[in-house]
Amino acid sequence: MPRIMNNPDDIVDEMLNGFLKAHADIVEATDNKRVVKAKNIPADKVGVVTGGGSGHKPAFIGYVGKNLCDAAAVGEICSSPTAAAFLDSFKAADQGQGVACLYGNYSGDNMNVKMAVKMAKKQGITVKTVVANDDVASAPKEQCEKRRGVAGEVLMWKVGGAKAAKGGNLDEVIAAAQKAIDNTRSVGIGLAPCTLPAVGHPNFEIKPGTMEVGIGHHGEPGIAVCKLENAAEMAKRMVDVVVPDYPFEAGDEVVALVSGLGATPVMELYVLYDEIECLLKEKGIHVYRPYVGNYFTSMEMMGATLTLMKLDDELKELIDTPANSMGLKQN
Amino acid sequence: MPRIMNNPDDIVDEMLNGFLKAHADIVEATDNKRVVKAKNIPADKVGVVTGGGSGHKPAFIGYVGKNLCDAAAVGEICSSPTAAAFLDSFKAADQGQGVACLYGNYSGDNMNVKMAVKMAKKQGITVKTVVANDDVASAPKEQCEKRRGVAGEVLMWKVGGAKAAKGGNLDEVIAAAQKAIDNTRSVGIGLAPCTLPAVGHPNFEIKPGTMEVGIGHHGEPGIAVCKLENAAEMAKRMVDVVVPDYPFEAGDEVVALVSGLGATPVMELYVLYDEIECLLKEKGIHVYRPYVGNYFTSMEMMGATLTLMKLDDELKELIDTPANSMGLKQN
Amino acid sequence: MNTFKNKDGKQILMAMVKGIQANKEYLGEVDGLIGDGDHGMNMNKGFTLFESRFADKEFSFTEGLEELGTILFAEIGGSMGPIYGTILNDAASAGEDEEDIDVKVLAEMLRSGLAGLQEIVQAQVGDKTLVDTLEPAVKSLEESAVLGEEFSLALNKMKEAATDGRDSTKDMVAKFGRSSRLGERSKGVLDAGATSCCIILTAMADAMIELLS
Amino acid sequence: MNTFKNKDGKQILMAMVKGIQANKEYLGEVDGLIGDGDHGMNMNKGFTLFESRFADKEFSFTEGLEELGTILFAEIGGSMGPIYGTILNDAASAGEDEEDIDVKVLAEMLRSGLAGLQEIVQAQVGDKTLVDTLEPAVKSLEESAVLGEEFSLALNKMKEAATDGRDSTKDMVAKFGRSSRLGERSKGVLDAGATSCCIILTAMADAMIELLS
Ligand SMILES: Nc1ncnc2c1ncn2[C@@H]1O[C@H](COP(=O)(O)OP(=O)(O)O)[C@@H](O)[C@H]1O
Ligand SMILES: Nc1ncnc2c1ncn2[C@@H]1O[C@H](COP(=O)(O)OP(=O)(O)O)[C@@H](O)[C@H]1O
Ligand SMILES: [Mg+2]
Ligand SMILES: [Mg+2]
Ligand SMILES: [Mg+2]
Ligand SMILES: [Mg+2]
Repeated sequence: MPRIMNNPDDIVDEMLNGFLKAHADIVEATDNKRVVKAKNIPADKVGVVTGGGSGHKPAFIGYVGKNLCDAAAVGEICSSPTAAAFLDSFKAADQGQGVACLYGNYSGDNMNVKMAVKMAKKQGITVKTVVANDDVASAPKEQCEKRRGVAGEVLMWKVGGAKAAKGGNLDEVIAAAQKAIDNTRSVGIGLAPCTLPAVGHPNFEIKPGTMEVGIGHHGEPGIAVCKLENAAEMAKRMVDVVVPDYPFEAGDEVVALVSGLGATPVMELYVLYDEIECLLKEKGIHVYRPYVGNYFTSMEMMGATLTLMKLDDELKELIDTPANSMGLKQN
Repeated sequence: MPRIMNNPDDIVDEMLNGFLKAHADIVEATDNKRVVKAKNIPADKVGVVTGGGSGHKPAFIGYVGKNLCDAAAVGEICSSPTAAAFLDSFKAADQGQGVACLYGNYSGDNMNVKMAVKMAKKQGITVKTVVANDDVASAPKEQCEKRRGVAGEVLMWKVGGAKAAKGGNLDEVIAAAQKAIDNTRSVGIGLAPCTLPAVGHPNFEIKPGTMEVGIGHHGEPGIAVCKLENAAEMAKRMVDVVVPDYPFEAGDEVVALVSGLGATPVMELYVLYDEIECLLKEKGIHVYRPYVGNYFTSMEMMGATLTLMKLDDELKELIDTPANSMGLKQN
Repeated sequence: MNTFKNKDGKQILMAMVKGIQANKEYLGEVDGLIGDGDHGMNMNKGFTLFESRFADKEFSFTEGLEELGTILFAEIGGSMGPIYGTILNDAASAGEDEEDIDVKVLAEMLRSGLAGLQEIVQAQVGDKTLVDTLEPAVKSLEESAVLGEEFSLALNKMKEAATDGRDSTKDMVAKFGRSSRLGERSKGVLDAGATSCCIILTAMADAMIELLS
Repeated sequence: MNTFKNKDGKQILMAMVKGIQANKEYLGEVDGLIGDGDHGMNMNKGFTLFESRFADKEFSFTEGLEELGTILFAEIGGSMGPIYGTILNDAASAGEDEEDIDVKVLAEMLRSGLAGLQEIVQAQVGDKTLVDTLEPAVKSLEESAVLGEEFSLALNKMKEAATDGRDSTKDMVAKFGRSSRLGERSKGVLDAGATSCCIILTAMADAMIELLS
């Protein structure tokens, strides 16, 4: 893997330097160098925080911005931020109305957030959490509390961020974000692995000519390894995992988010989306708003994820709210 | 190269289907399926058109939108659109005030645009052209009319599109776009090649442990093959090609655009930008506005390009104008 | 015989199509060395489109050239659309009124195609493009016409001239197109367009020789 | 001897650091099989940070554990920060008032670390985590304390218990952490955390044995 980097141990800090310089109109540094906050957070709103390991651009810091997250805690590559970073993110985001911490279901994040919430409480900051678990392939439905959070987190942040921006109180923000993730299902297909910069070789294998259905954002294996299929077949496979699980039904209006995993050319995401939209239409499911692009990646993994979120009037309004961050700009 | 596609011969048409569905708020189809136009083009403005081969997302159709290009002609992968597609793009963009065709210096594009301009003239549409030639590594300065257009095209579209949106007449739009590209210099470093979907194997080689300095957007070789360097060294190499060529000098205000070539993780672009910004600062060159991201790619090539544009008051105003397209959203 | 009927020309076109189809991979490889590797694909796409639209139709030699040229021009784009589109269309125009095609007519047709090309590109002999194949081929036909040589002999000579022309590109430095940015690095390999042009002219000549016998 | 001075404990910590550093690649490989391959890197980063900050300083065994735990906790994050951070900090707290460390004190310290861990994670023996190494190791020390065994013998027994515990994870199905999503696919390889825990305990025991002799 030829990379643009210096010492791999410094890649997160150096990336943050560049990110802060490149997006100084949207974000700013804090005293904790592993915490990024939004510029000009409106007073008196509920703070919205996220955080996670690095290497998933635009996630997580790319969703800090107007009407989205107010702060994010930054971890090492594919590794949870420290409890201290979460705590400092809470402090950076808190405007006296409490903080909604919206993050993904990984054991490191769970532990660090839990500790940070405890510490925050001691310091008088109320933090409530929503844990994204949209990845259908990561556990059976009966154990959905075990499921990983993947690209559906983007929709959770969009909804939670918009609710806070519109003046929702902490419980309302938490309820909206929880509804968003409860209404959301995702699945990923991996075509080629990624490499941790400091390790230097891929930590898992996808044999040429095969694909990994249900892959996680760190290469966690999924539900099946099968021969590499064409776009139409992949689309069908993804729709067949996601649609019956929720289940999405004829007449439903949904957000459809197709995200690349990193190195797959964006051209191919459009080919995939075209197939997916046709399959959904056949089922009577209407895409109210599509998002297609690199929304949640895993360095140079190849492949894509499909995420569907069932909409109601509240979610529509929140999804339609303008937003401005590096990863999501919407008028 | 594991891809998400069906028949490789259909990839451009299928990509267009998905693109049009995903961005129906910004773009729409035309009678020529290889022509994409902006929605709601304001009446009475100069039309702005571009076009080029496919596989460079967001270029070219990703820069069709508000205050940017009004229409784009779409070619096969890495191959110029037909003269007919350029002609139909002119027709789609023309509001009776003439059309500025802003494209890149490739022999196919030159021939097809020239023919289309001739045909347009017969049909009463005045088209003037600006040909981007920002790629320093593609020819010596004395032969700069031979240089390729690369990521600097994005800044040419931004400036030309803004000038047209602000009511500039055809000559003013052409002059602004020409100034933009005259003030712009780029260089690319390639770390890994790309593969034409219908060919199935990379059409050039970058030996592991080496990098190609001055690589073109189709893998055209550059000025040197050298051992893979770290981010600081790459940044220095890029700055040392671009800065003296224009030359950019102490006190200059510039746009700095760092674009990934496709598969390089965005994280690494920030690491690179951090180094570049420091080098420019040392030279007294001030980055007035940075753009860092995948702005002009070559499928799954790895590596990055650096583009600098020297600003004056007019260019500042045009670069600061809001824009809304798939590839560039700016408030 | 020293002429063939223009209206019998379908098989010539079909032979040209087969020539390109059979060399799709090879042309891609040649272009890959100093270009972007898509020449075989581009050419094959256009020629195969022509085949699929016209295999079941009747058409003359000049009508076929015209239709093929128009498809390349209007549906393929790239460099090949304008280049081969112009050559084929202009060659067709120059011969469309002829009932019989002989050496002289063919020489005039191809000269006309080359002249049309040179209106849109600046490449001359020596610049490592398909002009290096086409120009000597046309010249050879013109000489045969002046000398009053047998059509088949003229065609064989033209094939040789085209082949020599193609081979001459090997040691040239590219001056136009994608590979021109390579400078000296472009030496040592054939030019892709010169190679496809030689394939087309050879297939055309062989089919004509068959028609003549 | 059956005790060592808490204040002489620096070399134990340094031996633990060396143990992790020497196994950085190996731990990465083990984690790569059913996890994400970063365990060696994560552990190495924390332990090496500790080394670079404290190599030139004087500190006791319990102070060292405390500082190492705090670095993991506050600067490494991931799962290892809270997990090893808690184990080490809680073990240190349980022993910080002792001047001399004997089997009983060490057993209490590690029991305290394990108890702290179990407040934040639900993993039990059999769930394919580092608990499978730590729990039998602690139990072995506790038994030795009851039996009044020699400290060195107790440490050697503890090493064996830890090693057996680590090896027991091979045939388990992971219930927690990243690899738990693999279900049956997680069988057949060691757990990364169980492996690093065994390395740490072994290095610690060996350094103590040296100190005791
Ligand atoms: N400006 C030009 N003048 C003459 N011939 C050209 C020119 N540009 C390209 N060619 C010819 O086209 C060939 C390449 O064709 P092709 O690979 O299909 O197009 P592209 O270069 O756009 O990928 C070259 O080998 C050369 O013979
Ligand atoms: N919830 C948990 N309970 C107990 N141990 C865990 C848990 N999650 C992870 N572990 C331990 O952590 C190890 C993996 O550590 P590491 O690779 O550093 O972190 P990550 O899984 O975040 O990449 C596993 O092998 C396991 O022993
Ligand atoms: Mg990890
Ligand atoms: Mg090409
Ligand atoms: Mg080519
Ligand atoms: Mg791990």
